[in-house]
Amino acid sequence: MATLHIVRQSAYNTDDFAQCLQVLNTNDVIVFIDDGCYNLQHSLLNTIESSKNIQLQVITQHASARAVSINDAIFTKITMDDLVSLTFENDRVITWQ
Amino acid sequence: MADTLIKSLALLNTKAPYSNTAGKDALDIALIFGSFEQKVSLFFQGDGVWQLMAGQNGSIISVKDYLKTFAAFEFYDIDTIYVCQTSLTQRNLPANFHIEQVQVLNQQAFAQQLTLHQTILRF
Amino acid sequence: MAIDFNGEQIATDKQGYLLDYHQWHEDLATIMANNDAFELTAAHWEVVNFVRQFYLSYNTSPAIRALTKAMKAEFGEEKASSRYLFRLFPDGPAKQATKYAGLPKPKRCL
Amino acid sequence: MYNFSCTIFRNKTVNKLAVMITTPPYSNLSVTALDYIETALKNGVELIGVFFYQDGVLHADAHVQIASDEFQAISHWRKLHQAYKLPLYLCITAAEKRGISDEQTQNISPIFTISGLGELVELSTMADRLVQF
Repeated sequence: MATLHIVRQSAYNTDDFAQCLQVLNTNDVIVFIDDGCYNLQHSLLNTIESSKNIQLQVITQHASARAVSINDAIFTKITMDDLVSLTFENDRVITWQ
Repeated sequence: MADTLIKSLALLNTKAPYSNTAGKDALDIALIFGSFEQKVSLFFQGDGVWQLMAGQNGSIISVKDYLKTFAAFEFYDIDTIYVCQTSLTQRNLPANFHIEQVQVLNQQAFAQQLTLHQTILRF
Repeated sequence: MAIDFNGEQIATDKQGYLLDYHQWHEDLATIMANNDAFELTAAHWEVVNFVRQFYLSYNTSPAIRALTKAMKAEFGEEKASSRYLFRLFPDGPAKQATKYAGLPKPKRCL
Repeated sequence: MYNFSCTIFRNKTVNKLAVMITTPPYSNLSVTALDYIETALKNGVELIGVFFYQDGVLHADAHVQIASDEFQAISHWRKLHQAYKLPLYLCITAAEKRGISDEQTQNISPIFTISGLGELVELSTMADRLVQF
């Protein structure tokens, strides 16, 4: 019963990502796209409880375009194909934009 | 199995009521889903909680006061309205709302209720 | 567009809906209906007044289902059906009753 | 080629998609939306319709001009509409509010279907996923 969270905004600019973190449930997936890629080093990431088993994924192109480097130990690099796939692998989608 | 699932929509309101049309745009969706007898729930998080606070009067600043329409929800079968306690606390707001059927939920319960809906649109 | 009413020009849109719902008056409603060759009976007035009251309370005109639900509470089961309302207002109760109640034209997207 | 159908329920394939666009054509967010939609179509997802709401309706304005060296969101919609018979539903109330009209200005691009929020209800009923962009 997992939810796919599509994060499109920088947490340095809006509250969207903080709100996303408030409604996380176990096994949810967060995908950072667009300006959401600016969150890859945000301190909010440290507030995610490891017990929740949250997957963190990034569309590589979107991060590269912004000169944001992706820490492979934390984030899974994905493509748009994968995002489409995730839409159906999870039970519901919330877009944080 | 699939056939027994009742589809339902969650509208996640996150913007304060007056400076943009997000709240009104979400309300229009809620009313139309209600009119078509589709299950719809309203969630208020972040600055969205301001939409529920009692004592507002948009007409003072020439806003068409769409918040008054919330009182008509019963006629659209909209009866599940949740507000996030954390968002209220962050804003130092009491649970004093201009409609009655609002349920204040802690963060975990709020997140849990969202998962009971197949579609979530955020405004 | 405008309606001449007691020597005053009441502005309307192309379809004859009042632009300012504050300017509404019962006699004005009768004139608007006459212009459409439509007769308002007591049964029509019941709905027109109810729709106007709904708008004044909730800042929105009720969609048909909400209207029947709200009317049920007020007038009972018999008048709370869309069949009853469509018989009174063949062009659609939401469109016609709001017009004579002096309310804004319902949104096209409904 | 990927296969994006996902069998969650027995005997039922979950791959009917509907998308709601709320971002304007001059925003890079629309590029992402188009990319997502095109990717879904290319991979055989059944995309039953795209609904344009809020500033998303600006995609339907035939008068919009974007410099030729910038991303042409609107011609991309045309391409997808033609290649995949993709239905593009326009919320006419949101459009008229922004000067896009089939009556006054007549500036609605013909690839769009004039509709209302009732269409969104329909899409959400039919689709396995309704995703907002």
